[in-house]
Amino acid sequence: MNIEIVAFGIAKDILKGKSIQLEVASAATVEQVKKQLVNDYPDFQTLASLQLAVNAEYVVDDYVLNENDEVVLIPPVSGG
Amino acid sequence: MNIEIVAFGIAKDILKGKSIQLEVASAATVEQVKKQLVNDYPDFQTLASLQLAVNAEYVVDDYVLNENDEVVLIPPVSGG
Amino acid sequence: MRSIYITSDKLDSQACTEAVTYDGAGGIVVFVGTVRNATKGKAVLHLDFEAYEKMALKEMQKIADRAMERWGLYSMVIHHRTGLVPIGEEAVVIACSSAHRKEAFQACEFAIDTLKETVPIWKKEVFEDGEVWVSAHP
Amino acid sequence: MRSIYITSDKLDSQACTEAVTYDGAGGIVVFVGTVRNATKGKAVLHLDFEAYEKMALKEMQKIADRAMERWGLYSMVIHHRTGLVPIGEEAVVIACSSAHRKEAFQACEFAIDTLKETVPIWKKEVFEDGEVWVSAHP
Repeated sequence: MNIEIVAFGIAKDILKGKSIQLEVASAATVEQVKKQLVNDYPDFQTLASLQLAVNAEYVVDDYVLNENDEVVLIPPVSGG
Repeated sequence: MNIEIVAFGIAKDILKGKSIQLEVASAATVEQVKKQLVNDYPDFQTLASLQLAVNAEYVVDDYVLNENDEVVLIPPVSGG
Repeated sequence: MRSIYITSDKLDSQACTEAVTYDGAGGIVVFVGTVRNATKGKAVLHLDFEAYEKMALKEMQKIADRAMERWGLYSMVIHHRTGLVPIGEEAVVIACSSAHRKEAFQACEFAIDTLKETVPIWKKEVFEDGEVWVSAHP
Repeated sequence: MRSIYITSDKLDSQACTEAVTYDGAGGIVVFVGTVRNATKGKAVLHLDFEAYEKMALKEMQKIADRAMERWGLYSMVIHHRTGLVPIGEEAVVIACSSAHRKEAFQACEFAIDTLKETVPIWKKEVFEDGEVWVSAHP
Protein backbone atom coordinates (compact mmCIF):
# COMPACT_ATOMS: atom_id res chain seq x y z
CA MET A 1 0.00 0.00 0.00
CA ASN A 2 1.00 3.61 -0.37
CA ILE A 3 1.21 5.89 2.65
CA GLU A 4 1.99 9.56 2.92
CA ILE A 5 4.43 10.57 5.64
CA VAL A 6 4.57 14.19 6.75
CA ALA A 7 7.73 15.54 8.36
CA PHE A 8 8.58 18.32 10.81
CA GLY A 9 11.77 19.90 12.07
CA ILE A 10 14.99 18.23 11.09
CA ALA A 11 13.07 15.30 9.54
CA LYS A 12 11.88 17.73 6.88
CA ASP A 13 15.50 18.64 6.12
CA ILE A 14 16.51 14.98 5.91
CA LEU A 15 13.64 14.14 3.55
CA LYS A 16 14.33 17.38 1.66
CA GLY A 17 10.60 18.03 1.67
CA LYS A 18 7.48 18.38 3.79
CA SER A 19 6.22 14.89 2.93
CA ILE A 20 6.97 11.74 0.98
CA GLN A 21 4.91 8.92 -0.47
CA LEU A 22 6.19 5.56 0.69
CA GLU A 23 5.28 2.17 -0.78
CA VAL A 24 5.06 -0.28 2.13
CA ALA A 25 3.83 -3.86 2.59
CA SER A 26 0.16 -4.04 3.47
CA ALA A 27 -0.33 -4.36 7.24
CA ALA A 28 3.15 -2.88 7.72
CA THR A 29 4.00 -1.95 11.31
CA VAL A 30 5.45 1.33 12.49
CA GLU A 31 8.71 -0.49 13.19
CA GLN A 32 8.94 -1.74 9.61
CA VAL A 33 8.24 1.71 8.20
CA LYS A 34 10.89 3.27 10.42
CA LYS A 35 13.43 0.67 9.22
CA GLN A 36 12.53 1.41 5.62
CA LEU A 37 12.94 5.15 6.22
CA VAL A 38 16.32 4.75 7.89
CA ASN A 39 17.38 2.55 5.01
CA ASP A 40 16.31 5.11 2.40
CA TYR A 41 17.56 8.12 4.40
CA PRO A 42 20.54 7.07 6.53
CA ASP A 43 20.73 10.51 8.16
CA PHE A 44 17.79 9.49 10.37
CA GLN A 45 20.29 7.29 12.21
CA THR A 46 22.10 10.38 13.46
CA LEU A 47 19.05 11.62 15.40
CA ALA A 48 18.67 11.19 19.14
CA SER A 49 15.28 9.57 18.52
CA LEU A 50 12.72 9.04 15.77
CA GLN A 51 9.04 8.39 16.36
CA LEU A 52 6.00 8.08 14.16
CA ALA A 53 2.74 9.64 15.22
CA VAL A 54 -0.42 8.15 13.76
CA ASN A 55 -3.57 10.25 13.66
CA ALA A 56 -1.91 12.78 15.98
CA GLU A 57 -1.04 10.27 18.71
CA TYR A 58 2.17 8.52 19.67
CA VAL A 59 1.90 4.82 18.83
CA VAL A 60 3.82 1.70 19.81
CA ASP A 61 6.30 0.14 17.39
CA ASP A 62 4.04 -2.79 16.51
CA TYR A 63 1.11 -0.58 15.57
CA VAL A 64 -0.23 -1.80 12.20
CA LEU A 65 -0.64 1.00 9.70
CA ASN A 66 -3.69 1.64 7.64
CA GLU A 67 -3.76 3.30 4.24
CA ASN A 68 -5.80 6.22 5.56
CA ASP A 69 -3.72 6.87 8.65
CA GLU A 70 -2.21 10.33 9.08
CA VAL A 71 1.44 9.42 9.60
CA VAL A 72 3.87 12.04 10.87
CA LEU A 73 7.59 11.78 11.53
CA ILE A 74 8.50 13.12 14.97
CA PRO A 75 12.20 13.85 15.41
CA PRO A 76 13.41 14.84 18.93
CA VAL A 77 11.06 17.57 20.17
CA SER A 78 12.45 20.83 21.58
CA GLY A 79 9.56 23.07 22.49
CA GLY A 80 9.49 25.39 25.48
CA MET B 1 17.35 49.36 83.57
CA ASN B 2 14.31 50.39 81.59
CA ILE B 3 13.70 49.07 78.08
CA GLU B 4 10.99 49.81 75.58
CA ILE B 5 9.46 46.82 73.84
CA VAL B 6 7.50 47.35 70.65
CA ALA B 7 4.88 44.82 69.62
CA PHE B 8 3.33 43.65 66.33
CA GLY B 9 0.43 41.42 65.39
CA ILE B 10 -1.19 39.46 68.17
CA ALA B 11 1.53 40.59 70.61
CA LYS B 12 0.06 44.08 70.33
CA ASP B 13 -3.35 42.71 71.29
CA ILE B 14 -1.90 40.82 74.27
CA LEU B 15 -0.05 43.90 75.53
CA LYS B 16 -3.14 46.00 74.75
CA GLY B 17 -0.82 48.55 73.17
CA LYS B 18 1.88 49.18 70.58
CA SER B 19 4.66 49.20 73.18
CA ILE B 20 5.44 48.87 76.85
CA GLN B 21 8.20 50.07 79.14
CA LEU B 22 9.68 47.20 81.10
CA GLU B 23 11.97 47.47 84.13
CA VAL B 24 14.53 44.69 83.84
CA ALA B 25 17.74 43.74 85.66
CA SER B 26 20.79 45.35 84.09
CA ALA B 27 22.51 42.98 81.68
CA ALA B 28 19.26 41.03 81.39
CA THR B 29 19.21 38.42 78.65
CA VAL B 30 16.53 37.97 76.03
CA GLU B 31 15.49 34.78 77.79
CA GLN B 32 14.99 36.62 81.10
CA VAL B 33 12.93 39.33 79.45
CA LYS B 34 10.73 36.75 77.69
CA LYS B 35 10.12 35.01 81.04
CA GLN B 36 9.19 38.31 82.63
CA LEU B 37 6.78 39.08 79.77
CA VAL B 38 5.12 35.67 79.95
CA ASN B 39 4.80 36.14 83.71
CA ASP B 40 3.18 39.58 83.34
CA TYR B 41 1.05 38.60 80.31
CA PRO B 42 0.21 34.87 80.54
CA ASP B 43 -1.52 34.96 77.12
CA PHE B 44 1.94 34.89 75.50
CA GLN B 45 2.06 31.23 76.58
CA THR B 46 -0.77 30.42 74.17
CA LEU B 47 1.29 31.47 71.12
CA ALA B 48 3.00 28.97 68.83
CA SER B 49 6.26 30.88 69.35
CA LEU B 50 7.58 34.14 70.73
CA GLN B 51 10.82 35.78 69.70
CA LEU B 52 12.51 39.06 70.43
CA ALA B 53 14.25 40.95 67.68
CA VAL B 54 17.00 43.33 68.70
CA ASN B 55 17.98 46.15 66.37
CA ALA B 56 15.95 44.52 63.60
CA GLU B 57 17.72 41.15 63.80
CA TYR B 58 16.76 37.83 65.34
CA VAL B 59 18.96 37.16 68.38
CA VAL B 60 19.78 34.11 70.48
CA ASP B 61 18.18 33.64 73.90
CA ASP B 62 21.34 34.52 75.82
CA TYR B 63 21.82 37.84 74.04
CA VAL B 64 22.46 40.50 76.68
CA LEU B 65 20.24 43.54 76.26
CA ASN B 66 21.43 47.08 76.28
CA GLU B 67 19.38 50.08 77.33
CA ASN B 68 19.49 51.58 73.82
CA ASP B 69 18.56 48.38 71.96
CA GLU B 70 15.50 48.49 69.73
CA VAL B 71 13.57 45.53 71.13
CA VAL B 72 10.61 44.14 69.22
CA LEU B 73 8.29 41.28 70.08
CA ILE B 74 7.87 38.87 67.17
CA PRO B 75 4.88 36.55 67.50
CA PRO B 76 4.52 33.78 64.86
CA VAL B 77 4.92 35.42 61.46
CA SER B 78 2.36 34.84 58.70
CA GLY B 79 3.35 36.85 55.66
CA GLY B 80 2.91 35.74 52.10
CA MET C 1 -10.36 26.05 33.82
CA ARG C 2 -7.90 25.10 31.10
CA SER C 3 -6.57 27.26 28.30
CA ILE C 4 -4.39 25.62 25.67
CA TYR C 5 -3.14 27.76 22.86
CA ILE C 6 -0.58 27.88 20.06
CA THR C 7 -0.06 31.15 18.26
CA SER C 8 2.45 32.99 16.12
CA ASP C 9 1.53 36.24 17.90
CA LYS C 10 3.28 37.60 20.98
CA LEU C 11 2.39 35.80 24.21
CA ASP C 12 0.99 37.71 27.19
CA SER C 13 2.12 36.30 30.53
CA GLN C 14 0.06 38.91 32.36
CA ALA C 15 -3.14 37.70 30.70
CA CYS C 16 -2.18 34.11 31.58
CA THR C 17 -1.65 35.07 35.22
CA GLU C 18 -4.98 36.85 35.33
CA ALA C 19 -6.68 33.90 33.64
CA VAL C 20 -5.72 31.54 36.48
CA THR C 21 -6.46 34.03 39.26
CA TYR C 22 -9.47 32.92 41.22
CA ASP C 23 -10.83 34.06 44.55
CA GLY C 24 -10.37 30.60 46.00
CA ALA C 25 -6.75 30.30 44.85
CA GLY C 26 -4.00 31.01 47.35
CA GLY C 27 -1.04 30.29 45.10
CA ILE C 28 -0.32 31.08 41.48
CA VAL C 29 2.88 29.90 39.83
CA VAL C 30 3.87 31.11 36.40
CA PHE C 31 6.70 29.84 34.23
CA VAL C 32 7.86 32.00 31.34
CA GLY C 33 10.39 30.60 28.89
CA THR C 34 12.13 33.40 27.06
CA VAL C 35 14.53 33.29 24.16
CA ARG C 36 18.12 33.44 25.33
CA ASN C 37 20.68 35.53 23.50
CA ALA C 38 23.30 32.77 23.47
CA THR C 39 23.77 28.99 23.49
CA LYS C 40 27.06 27.61 24.77
CA GLY C 41 28.60 31.04 24.41
CA LYS C 42 27.48 31.50 20.80
CA ALA C 43 25.24 34.46 19.97
CA VAL C 44 21.71 33.52 18.90
CA LEU C 45 19.89 35.89 16.51
CA HIS C 46 16.44 34.46 17.13
CA LEU C 47 14.54 31.18 17.45
CA ASP C 48 12.22 29.67 14.91
CA PHE C 49 9.53 27.32 16.28
CA GLU C 50 7.59 24.82 14.22
CA ALA C 51 4.67 22.82 15.61
CA TYR C 52 2.63 19.84 14.49
CA GLU C 53 -0.20 21.92 15.77
CA LYS C 54 -3.07 19.45 15.89
CA MET C 55 -1.05 16.92 17.89
CA ALA C 56 0.77 19.56 19.95
CA LEU C 57 -2.57 20.92 21.19
CA LYS C 58 -3.69 17.39 22.12
CA GLU C 59 -0.46 16.72 24.02
CA MET C 60 -0.65 20.08 25.81
CA GLN C 61 -4.23 19.27 26.75
CA LYS C 62 -3.11 15.91 28.18
CA ILE C 63 -0.48 17.66 30.29
CA ALA C 64 -3.06 20.09 31.67
CA ASP C 65 -5.55 17.29 32.35
CA ARG C 66 -2.95 15.22 34.21
CA ALA C 67 -1.67 18.18 36.20
CA MET C 68 -5.16 19.39 37.11
CA GLU C 69 -6.13 15.96 38.38
CA ARG C 70 -2.89 15.00 40.10
CA TRP C 71 -2.46 18.26 42.01
CA GLY C 72 -6.10 19.30 42.32
CA LEU C 73 -5.50 22.60 40.55
CA TYR C 74 -8.10 25.28 39.95
CA SER C 75 -6.75 26.13 36.54
CA MET C 76 -3.87 25.78 34.15
CA VAL C 77 -2.91 27.79 31.08
CA ILE C 78 -0.34 26.59 28.54
CA HIS C 79 0.43 28.98 25.70
CA HIS C 80 3.19 28.33 23.17
CA ARG C 81 4.40 30.61 20.44
CA THR C 82 5.51 29.43 16.99
CA GLY C 83 7.38 31.01 14.12
CA LEU C 84 10.18 33.48 14.56
CA VAL C 85 10.63 34.60 18.20
CA PRO C 86 13.14 37.40 18.88
CA ILE C 87 15.62 37.41 21.78
CA GLY C 88 14.02 38.19 25.14
CA GLU C 89 10.46 37.47 24.02
CA GLU C 90 8.25 34.78 25.52
CA ALA C 91 8.25 31.40 23.76
CA VAL C 92 6.09 29.60 26.31
CA VAL C 93 3.96 30.60 29.29
CA ILE C 94 2.54 28.12 31.78
CA ALA C 95 0.40 29.42 34.65
CA CYS C 96 -1.52 27.49 37.25
CA SER C 97 -3.35 28.09 40.49
CA SER C 98 -4.30 25.99 43.47
CA ALA C 99 -5.43 26.42 47.05
CA HIS C 100 -1.87 25.85 48.28
CA ARG C 101 1.39 26.86 46.72
CA LYS C 102 3.29 23.57 46.89
CA GLU C 103 0.88 21.95 44.45
CA ALA C 104 1.11 24.90 42.05
CA PHE C 105 4.93 24.75 42.01
CA GLN C 106 4.96 21.00 41.38
CA ALA C 107 2.29 21.16 38.69
CA CYS C 108 3.96 24.03 36.85
CA GLU C 109 7.36 22.34 36.81
CA PHE C 110 5.77 19.02 35.74
CA ALA C 111 4.01 20.82 32.89
CA ILE C 112 7.09 22.48 31.43
CA ASP C 113 9.24 19.34 31.92
CA THR C 114 6.63 17.17 30.19
CA LEU C 115 6.01 19.71 27.43
CA LYS C 116 9.69 19.56 26.57
CA GLU C 117 9.52 15.76 26.36
CA THR C 118 6.25 15.06 24.59
CA VAL C 119 4.80 18.03 22.73
CA PRO C 120 5.66 17.99 19.01
CA ILE C 121 7.18 21.44 18.72
CA TRP C 122 10.65 22.02 17.30
CA LYS C 123 13.01 24.88 17.91
CA LYS C 124 15.66 26.04 15.48
CA GLU C 125 18.41 28.30 16.77
CA VAL C 126 19.44 30.80 14.15
CA PHE C 127 23.01 32.07 14.36
CA GLU C 128 24.95 34.57 12.30
CA ASP C 129 26.55 31.72 10.35
CA GLY C 130 23.92 28.99 10.29
CA GLU C 131 21.08 27.30 12.10
CA VAL C 132 20.59 24.25 14.30
CA TRP C 133 17.55 22.17 15.26
CA VAL C 134 17.85 22.00 19.04
CA SER C 135 18.26 18.54 20.65
CA ALA C 136 18.04 16.75 17.30
CA HIS C 137 21.29 14.87 17.77
CA PRO C 138 22.52 12.98 20.81
CA MET D 1 19.44 42.54 40.10
CA ARG D 2 17.42 42.51 43.28
CA SER D 3 14.26 44.45 44.03
CA ILE D 4 12.89 44.26 47.57
CA TYR D 5 9.79 46.24 48.34
CA ILE D 6 6.98 46.62 50.88
CA THR D 7 4.04 48.80 49.96
CA SER D 8 0.41 49.40 50.86
CA ASP D 9 -0.36 49.97 47.16
CA LYS D 10 -1.50 47.29 44.72
CA LEU D 11 1.24 44.95 43.57
CA ASP D 12 2.01 44.50 39.88
CA SER D 13 3.09 40.96 38.99
CA GLN D 14 3.55 41.97 35.36
CA ALA D 15 6.08 44.64 36.29
CA CYS D 16 7.88 42.07 38.50
CA THR D 17 8.03 39.60 35.60
CA GLU D 18 9.39 42.28 33.28
CA ALA D 19 11.90 43.36 35.90
CA VAL D 20 13.54 39.92 35.95
CA THR D 21 13.39 39.40 32.19
CA TYR D 22 16.85 39.47 30.71
CA ASP D 23 18.17 38.44 27.33
CA GLY D 24 20.41 35.84 28.91
CA ALA D 25 17.63 34.29 30.99
CA GLY D 26 15.97 31.15 29.72
CA GLY D 27 13.59 30.59 32.60
CA ILE D 28 11.46 32.95 34.65
CA VAL D 29 9.38 31.66 37.53
CA VAL D 30 6.85 33.87 39.26
CA PHE D 31 4.91 33.12 42.43
CA VAL D 32 1.85 35.23 43.19
CA GLY D 33 0.13 34.82 46.54
CA THR D 34 -3.43 36.05 46.34
CA VAL D 35 -6.02 36.53 49.06
CA ARG D 36 -8.35 33.55 49.28
CA ASN D 37 -12.06 34.03 49.84
CA ALA D 38 -12.26 31.38 52.55
CA THR D 39 -10.28 29.62 55.28
CA LYS D 40 -11.42 26.18 56.41
CA GLY D 41 -14.74 26.80 54.71
CA LYS D 42 -15.34 30.13 56.44
CA ALA D 43 -15.80 33.21 54.26
CA VAL D 44 -13.00 35.79 54.54
CA LEU D 45 -13.87 39.46 53.92
CA HIS D 46 -10.30 40.61 53.44
CA LEU D 47 -6.82 40.32 54.92
CA ASP D 48 -4.99 42.93 56.91
CA PHE D 49 -1.18 42.75 56.82
CA GLU D 50 1.13 44.40 59.30
CA ALA D 51 4.90 44.51 58.90
CA TYR D 52 7.86 45.41 61.07
CA GLU D 53 9.04 47.06 57.93
CA LYS D 54 12.66 47.82 58.69
CA MET D 55 13.38 44.24 59.73
CA ALA D 56 11.10 42.69 57.10
CA LEU D 57 13.06 44.42 54.33
CA LYS D 58 16.33 43.15 55.83
CA GLU D 59 15.01 39.58 56.01
CA MET D 60 13.63 39.76 52.45
CA GLN D 61 17.02 41.02 51.29
CA LYS D 62 18.71 38.07 53.03
CA ILE D 63 16.39 35.66 51.21
CA ALA D 64 17.18 37.23 47.84
CA ASP D 65 20.92 37.24 48.59
CA ARG D 66 20.90 33.56 49.57
CA ALA D 67 18.76 32.53 46.60
CA MET D 68 20.82 34.53 44.11
CA GLU D 69 24.03 32.95 45.34
CA ARG D 70 22.81 29.39 45.87
CA TRP D 71 21.08 29.05 42.50
CA GLY D 72 23.18 31.49 40.47
CA LEU D 73 20.16 33.59 39.52
CA TYR D 74 20.22 36.63 37.27
CA SER D 75 17.65 38.46 39.34
CA MET D 76 15.04 38.18 42.03
CA VAL D 77 12.16 40.46 42.95
CA ILE D 78 10.25 40.16 46.25
CA HIS D 79 7.34 42.56 46.70
CA HIS D 80 4.95 42.33 49.65
CA ARG D 81 1.82 44.33 50.25
CA THR D 82 0.66 45.56 53.66
CA GLY D 83 -2.56 46.97 55.04
CA LEU D 84 -5.96 45.88 53.89
CA VAL D 85 -5.86 43.53 50.87
CA PRO D 86 -9.18 42.59 49.26
CA ILE D 87 -10.07 39.05 48.10
CA GLY D 88 -8.34 38.02 44.87
CA GLU D 89 -5.68 40.72 45.01
CA GLU D 90 -1.95 40.04 45.21
CA ALA D 91 -0.41 39.97 48.69
CA VAL D 92 3.05 38.86 47.60
CA VAL D 93 4.90 38.51 44.31
CA ILE D 94 8.23 36.74 43.93
CA ALA D 95 9.84 36.58 40.51
CA CYS D 96 13.24 35.25 39.54
CA SER D 97 15.20 34.37 36.43
CA SER D 98 18.10 32.10 35.64
CA ALA D 99 19.75 30.52 32.64
CA HIS D 100 17.91 27.23 33.30
CA ARG D 101 14.44 26.68 34.64
CA LYS D 102 15.16 24.16 37.40
CA GLU D 103 17.15 26.72 39.37
CA ALA D 104 14.43 29.33 38.97
CA PHE D 105 11.74 26.94 40.29
CA GLN D 106 13.83 25.93 43.29
CA ALA D 107 14.83 29.49 44.12
CA CYS D 108 11.29 30.81 43.86
CA GLU D 109 9.86 28.10 46.11
CA PHE D 110 12.71 28.56 48.59
CA ALA D 111 12.01 32.29 48.70
CA ILE D 112 8.30 32.03 49.46
CA ASP D 113 8.84 29.16 51.94
CA THR D 114 11.51 31.14 53.79
CA LEU D 115 9.54 34.39 53.66
CA LYS D 116 6.70 32.65 55.46
CA GLU D 117 9.10 31.45 58.16
CA THR D 118 11.34 34.41 58.82
CA VAL D 119 9.99 37.72 57.53
CA PRO D 120 8.23 39.73 60.30
CA ILE D 121 4.91 40.29 58.57
CA TRP D 122 1.59 39.34 60.14
CA LYS D 123 -1.69 38.55 58.49
CA LYS D 124 -5.08 39.02 60.10
CA GLU D 125 -8.05 37.29 58.52
CA VAL D 126 -11.15 39.40 58.85
CA PHE D 127 -14.47 37.53 58.91
CA GLU D 128 -18.05 38.73 59.13
CA ASP D 129 -18.05 37.96 62.87
CA GLY D 130 -14.48 38.60 63.99
CA GLU D 131 -10.82 38.45 63.09
CA VAL D 132 -7.91 36.08 63.61
CA TRP D 133 -4.13 36.52 63.49
CA VAL D 134 -3.07 33.68 61.20
CA SER D 135 -0.74 31.00 62.66
CA ALA D 136 -0.52 32.74 66.02
CA HIS D 137 -1.59 29.69 68.00
CA PRO D 138 -0.34 26.11 67.66
